[in-house]
Amino acid sequence: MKQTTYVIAEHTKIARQTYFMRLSGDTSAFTQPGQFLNITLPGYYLRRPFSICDWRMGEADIIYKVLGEGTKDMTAFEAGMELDTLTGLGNGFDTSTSGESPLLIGGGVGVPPLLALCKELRAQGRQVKVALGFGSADEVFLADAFQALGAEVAVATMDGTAGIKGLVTDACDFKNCSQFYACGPTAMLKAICAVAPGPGQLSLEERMGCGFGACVGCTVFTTEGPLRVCKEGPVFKREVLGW
Amino acid sequence: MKQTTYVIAEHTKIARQTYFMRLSGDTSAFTQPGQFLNITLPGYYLRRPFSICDWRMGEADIIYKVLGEGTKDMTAFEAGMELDTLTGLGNGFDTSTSGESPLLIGGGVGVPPLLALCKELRAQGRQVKVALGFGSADEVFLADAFQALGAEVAVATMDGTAGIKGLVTDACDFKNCSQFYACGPTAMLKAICAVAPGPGQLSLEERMGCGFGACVGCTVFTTEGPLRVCKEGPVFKREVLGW
Amino acid sequence: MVDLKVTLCGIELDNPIIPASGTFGFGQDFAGLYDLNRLGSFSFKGTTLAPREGNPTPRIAECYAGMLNAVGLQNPGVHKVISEELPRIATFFSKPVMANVSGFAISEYVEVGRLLGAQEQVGGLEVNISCPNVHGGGMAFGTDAKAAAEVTGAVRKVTDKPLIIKLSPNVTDIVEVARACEDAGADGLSLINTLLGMRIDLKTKKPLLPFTTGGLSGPAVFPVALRMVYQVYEAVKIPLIGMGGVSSARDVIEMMLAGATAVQVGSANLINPFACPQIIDALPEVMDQYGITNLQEIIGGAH
Amino acid sequence: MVDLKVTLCGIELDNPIIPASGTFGFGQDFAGLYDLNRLGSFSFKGTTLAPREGNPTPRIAECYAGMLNAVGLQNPGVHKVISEELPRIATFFSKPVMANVSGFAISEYVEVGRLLGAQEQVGGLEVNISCPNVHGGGMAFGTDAKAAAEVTGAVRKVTDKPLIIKLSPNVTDIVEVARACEDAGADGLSLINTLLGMRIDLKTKKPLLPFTTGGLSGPAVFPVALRMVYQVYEAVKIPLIGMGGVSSARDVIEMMLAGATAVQVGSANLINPFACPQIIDALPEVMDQYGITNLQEIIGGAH
Ligand SMILES: Cc1cc2nc3c(=O)[nH]c(=O)nc-3n(C[C@H](O)[C@H](O)[C@H](O)COP(=O)(O)OP(=O)(O)OC[C@H]3O[C@@H](n4cnc5c(N)ncnc54)[C@H](O)[C@@H]3O)c2cc1C
Ligand SMILES: Cc1cc2nc3c(=O)[nH]c(=O)nc-3n(C[C@H](O)[C@H](O)[C@H](O)COP(=O)(O)OP(=O)(O)OC[C@H]3O[C@@H](n4cnc5c(N)ncnc54)[C@H](O)[C@@H]3O)c2cc1C
Ligand SMILES: Cc1cc2nc3c(=O)[nH]c(=O)nc-3n(C[C@H](O)[C@H](O)[C@H](O)COP(=O)(O)O)c2cc1C
Ligand SMILES: Cc1cc2nc3c(=O)[nH]c(=O)nc-3n(C[C@H](O)[C@H](O)[C@H](O)COP(=O)(O)O)c2cc1C
Ligand code: FES
Ligand code: FES
Repeated sequence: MKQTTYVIAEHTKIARQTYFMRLSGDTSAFTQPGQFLNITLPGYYLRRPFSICDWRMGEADIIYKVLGEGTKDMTAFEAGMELDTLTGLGNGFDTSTSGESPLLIGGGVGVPPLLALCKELRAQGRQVKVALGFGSADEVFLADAFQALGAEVAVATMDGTAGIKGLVTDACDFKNCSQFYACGPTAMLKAICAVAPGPGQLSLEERMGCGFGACVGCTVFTTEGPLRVCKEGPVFKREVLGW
Repeated sequence: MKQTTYVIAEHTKIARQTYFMRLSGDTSAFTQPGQFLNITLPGYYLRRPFSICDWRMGEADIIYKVLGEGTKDMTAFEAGMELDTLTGLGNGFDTSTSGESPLLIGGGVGVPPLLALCKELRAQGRQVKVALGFGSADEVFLADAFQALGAEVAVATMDGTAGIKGLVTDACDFKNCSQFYACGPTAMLKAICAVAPGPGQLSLEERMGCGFGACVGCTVFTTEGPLRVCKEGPVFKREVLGW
Repeated sequence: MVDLKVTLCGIELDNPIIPASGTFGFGQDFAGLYDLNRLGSFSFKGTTLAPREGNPTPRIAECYAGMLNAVGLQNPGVHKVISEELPRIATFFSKPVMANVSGFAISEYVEVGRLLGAQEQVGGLEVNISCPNVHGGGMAFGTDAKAAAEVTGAVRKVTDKPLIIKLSPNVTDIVEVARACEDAGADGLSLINTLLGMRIDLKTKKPLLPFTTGGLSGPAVFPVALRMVYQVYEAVKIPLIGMGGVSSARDVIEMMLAGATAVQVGSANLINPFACPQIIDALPEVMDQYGITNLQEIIGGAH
Repeated sequence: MVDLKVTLCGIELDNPIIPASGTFGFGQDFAGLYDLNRLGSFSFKGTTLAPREGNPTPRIAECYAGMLNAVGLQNPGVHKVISEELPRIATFFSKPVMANVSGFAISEYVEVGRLLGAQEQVGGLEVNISCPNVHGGGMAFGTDAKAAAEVTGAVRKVTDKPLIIKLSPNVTDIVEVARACEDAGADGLSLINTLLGMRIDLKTKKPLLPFTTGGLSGPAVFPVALRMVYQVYEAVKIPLIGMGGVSSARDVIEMMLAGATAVQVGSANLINPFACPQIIDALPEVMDQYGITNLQEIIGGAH
């Protein structure tokens, strides 16, 4: 973990209520896709956690959706603004166990961290399938980016305005799936575990006090006892969760 | 009183720990020299009151000294920044009773409001004398500006590095003084009243909750009962104060 | 179309927003800024029998997300309030006003309550047994259930107007005090008054306020206020006026979900004189966002 | 040269800064960030006899200038603390550590206190009778002077280590509880624990935290904490550890002027992991600014 001052390099709307932000600064604390950063927003006491969507030396990308007051305020942030950030938080996805043909499953704001994961798996020569779930066509983002990485992408929307009509589980093809990687709301993750056959890794969300392990605010109860989403997670193997 | 968003048009250091700030925006609520404005500083709950040093249509000037945390933060404000401000607060000085040869007495950050007062009195054709007190030569400001308005200026510094060595009272020439106008720390105002012969007006400072009369936080006990520095003041006749 | 109306102790309010006592004077400093009839009502400055000059200055200290005050119930006294302030209020406010009744002895609360309760303009009495800034009275009544009940019972005897007791948060168990007031005949409860706090001036190294402590108000106290409203709502049947740090339409809705029938806005008026009309303007949109069409219906909804 | 040393219950601390229990785990998450030996000491997570999983989530809610927590004393239990955490602490911290003793019954406080007090690494026991986030215990002891004295007296019998009782601010009269603890044999007092608060989730319209309320901490509570430290300082002779919202070197000095011998920093660690070393680094300059050369000498200076 590192404390870094990022400068907003780019900030654009990419879908309904959804924004892409490119941050300039030290990214050396990031080692795995699925890790997150924690940003201080002016006027709010607690930081706001966001997964890194992708990163390279000196630049980290996040994609966020307007959910409450803090993310609403963020939409007005302009390029050049400085953000006090804790970086390199959490464990991230383990790609060493992916097998030949992993399936990546993302719902809504659970989609961003899968991009860097997809990139890494493709670099390792894996056959990657991606299933993305959104509410409606105007909320869809990143589908092209996964395609450009050579992944096979299936999209589901609740109202059927893009891709399959239904839940992301309806877009999941578990055939030949060597390992699944999922990120999204807890209900979605549980629904996936109810139908998914093999091994999998799930990235969880929880309200956080600190984001680096100090407050035990973000506990998840697992087969190995209480673990911290921000420290032992956010990514857990399904058998650890017992889901 | 008006709520106005000012934009910082100019911000420069003019003496030790002392800054000049020119604000662009609606100044129509100002009617008298000696009135003040009350600025919201990001991160602080209460506003910060400052006298207007001078104003014209669309522009108001203030001069402030670093006293605590808020004014320290202000020094980093850049041109272009917006400030939520309450304007046209307080009664201001009454020039109608000045007589032919008024004396203006200012100490430290009590000096700024006397500039607009001097301008107005000069425009009315008065013979204006000005006595200014500072700690040291590097803290002196505005002396030239008063001179440029045609006033007779005497400066006193505590350490004698500029003008007379001593208190501002040592620089006061009450001969022929038709009315004195004073602004500065309470101890200075009381010292002036102890030696000043004639009629006078004193501008007071008090910690404020609102600045527009709502909280009775800024009461001064007078011969006419408790009065609000922010509403019935900040300028009071010496006989009202009973000093 | 959303409905902002609420009924408080039998009085229908156009909306639940009421400026809190001590942050709105007698309305005169706001009357020139906006039409005060847009408010649900307002609660005027705590009024005692004799005029009071209040405490020495400084009376105000800044805090993180809030402020301390030690005004000490400066007010012109009940007779001048009746002869001068109420007629002036009538020139800009045509709704029933809330009279904030303060005092140092039960007999004083009774006399002030009797006099103000008899005024036609007064819609209800808000009896302040929780002022932390006066010696030998005020908060002492609000931190003891028995004393609180005594004040309530005594003022009850002299007025038929809605009798609302304003509670102190500086207690181990606010529910006990609330129940005692209800049992003694209160028609409603206002909560919370300020939390006892202090600041030290690093320059003088002494307490900043002349009598050491002051009352903490502003957003800092909101979670404590909300908790107390929630707890008291479960314990009494009479309506509650919630306050403490309310600064936005969202805060208002949280307070009402916790159990408040009406909501007072205090310190927010001081840092933003347009806080109340801005909150009233913002309510319909925020209600819409959370699927609320009728404010009266959400009272206590979080239970 | 300024002197940051203070003596707390006979232990000399290099500086008065102590991370507060529950915001620093057992030190392990900070040990990689800076040399923990720069701290005066640290107080580890509230420890009970048996391991505890704590409350369901969400356990955290944001507030204006602060936060609510409802962690519910999640900890590995005293035996694992002794067998695993203390040896690990020894690898990165060579000073005496403060053991935060929690429990649900007097017998539990006694047993945990006895076990932890017997550890060489433990410089003092901080007995937490003020946790608002557990049922049937914790705060119940801290809101009643008699119960507080009983816990104090019972733990006193089983340890010779400095015995510091951590008080709850959720009381009408903290001085009464403080005196009772002193009389029962406490060597020092820690104050304050969190203020009972709550938030409501506007989306679900229900309390945000699973058991409705949580503990408020952060800058919002600073004026209340300062007031309580000031009041207790006038009433007892034993040293005080002041805490509640401390986030800067200036806050530390205010706390010490009010009467604190040492100062704990809690929530500030959570939003800024480097808060404590930054405060320690800033102290000399701020002391200089206010003409302070020796911290020990300013304790209680505001009285
Ligand atoms: C590990 C992790 C990774 C995340 N990655 C992303 C991402 O890549 N893109 C994205 O859009 N969102 C992501 N989120 C969710 C994001 O943190 C919340 O949407 C955001 O904090 C909401 O802030 P707000 O001020 O708008 O909401 P408010 O409701 O006003 O916030 C109030 C408080 O609740 C917390 N909070 C509210 N909702 C959530 C939530 N769902 N999860 C955690 N804390 C919450 C806030 O952090 C804040 O402390 C992630 C969350 C976690 C824990
Ligand atoms: C009517 C009026 C006119 C003023 N005009 C000027 C001016 O033209 N130039 C100038 O430099 N200063 C002026 N002052 C003083 C100025 O308001 C304070 O220096 C400033 O508020 C200090 O803020 P701070 O955050 O730096 O101090 P802090 O001590 O950190 O502030 C803490 C709180 O105390 C209040 N406070 C602290 N000192 C004073 C003080 N002396 N008077 C009133 N409130 C105080 C602050 O407003 C704030 O609420 C004026 C004050 C008043 C009342
Ligand atoms: C400057 C000031 C003066 C106050 N005077 C009174 C008063 O006279 N009577 C009273 O019942 N409450 C008084 N209060 C308390 C408020 O009415 C209110 O209960 C408290 O401030 C909490 O609300 P807030 O956080 O919205 O300010 C006063 C508060 C402030 C800030
Ligand atoms: C997440 C969290 C967990 C806490 N856990 C404990 C605990 O286990 N034992 C204890 O005595 N106090 C606990 N506290 C209280 C703090 O030690 C401290 O008394 C309080 O937070 C006030 O200080 P602050 O405002 O600096 O945070 C906890 C506080 C927080 C925020
Ligand atoms: S958020 Fe503090 S431990 Fe995870
Ligand atoms: S500052 Fe509020 S009345 Fe003057």
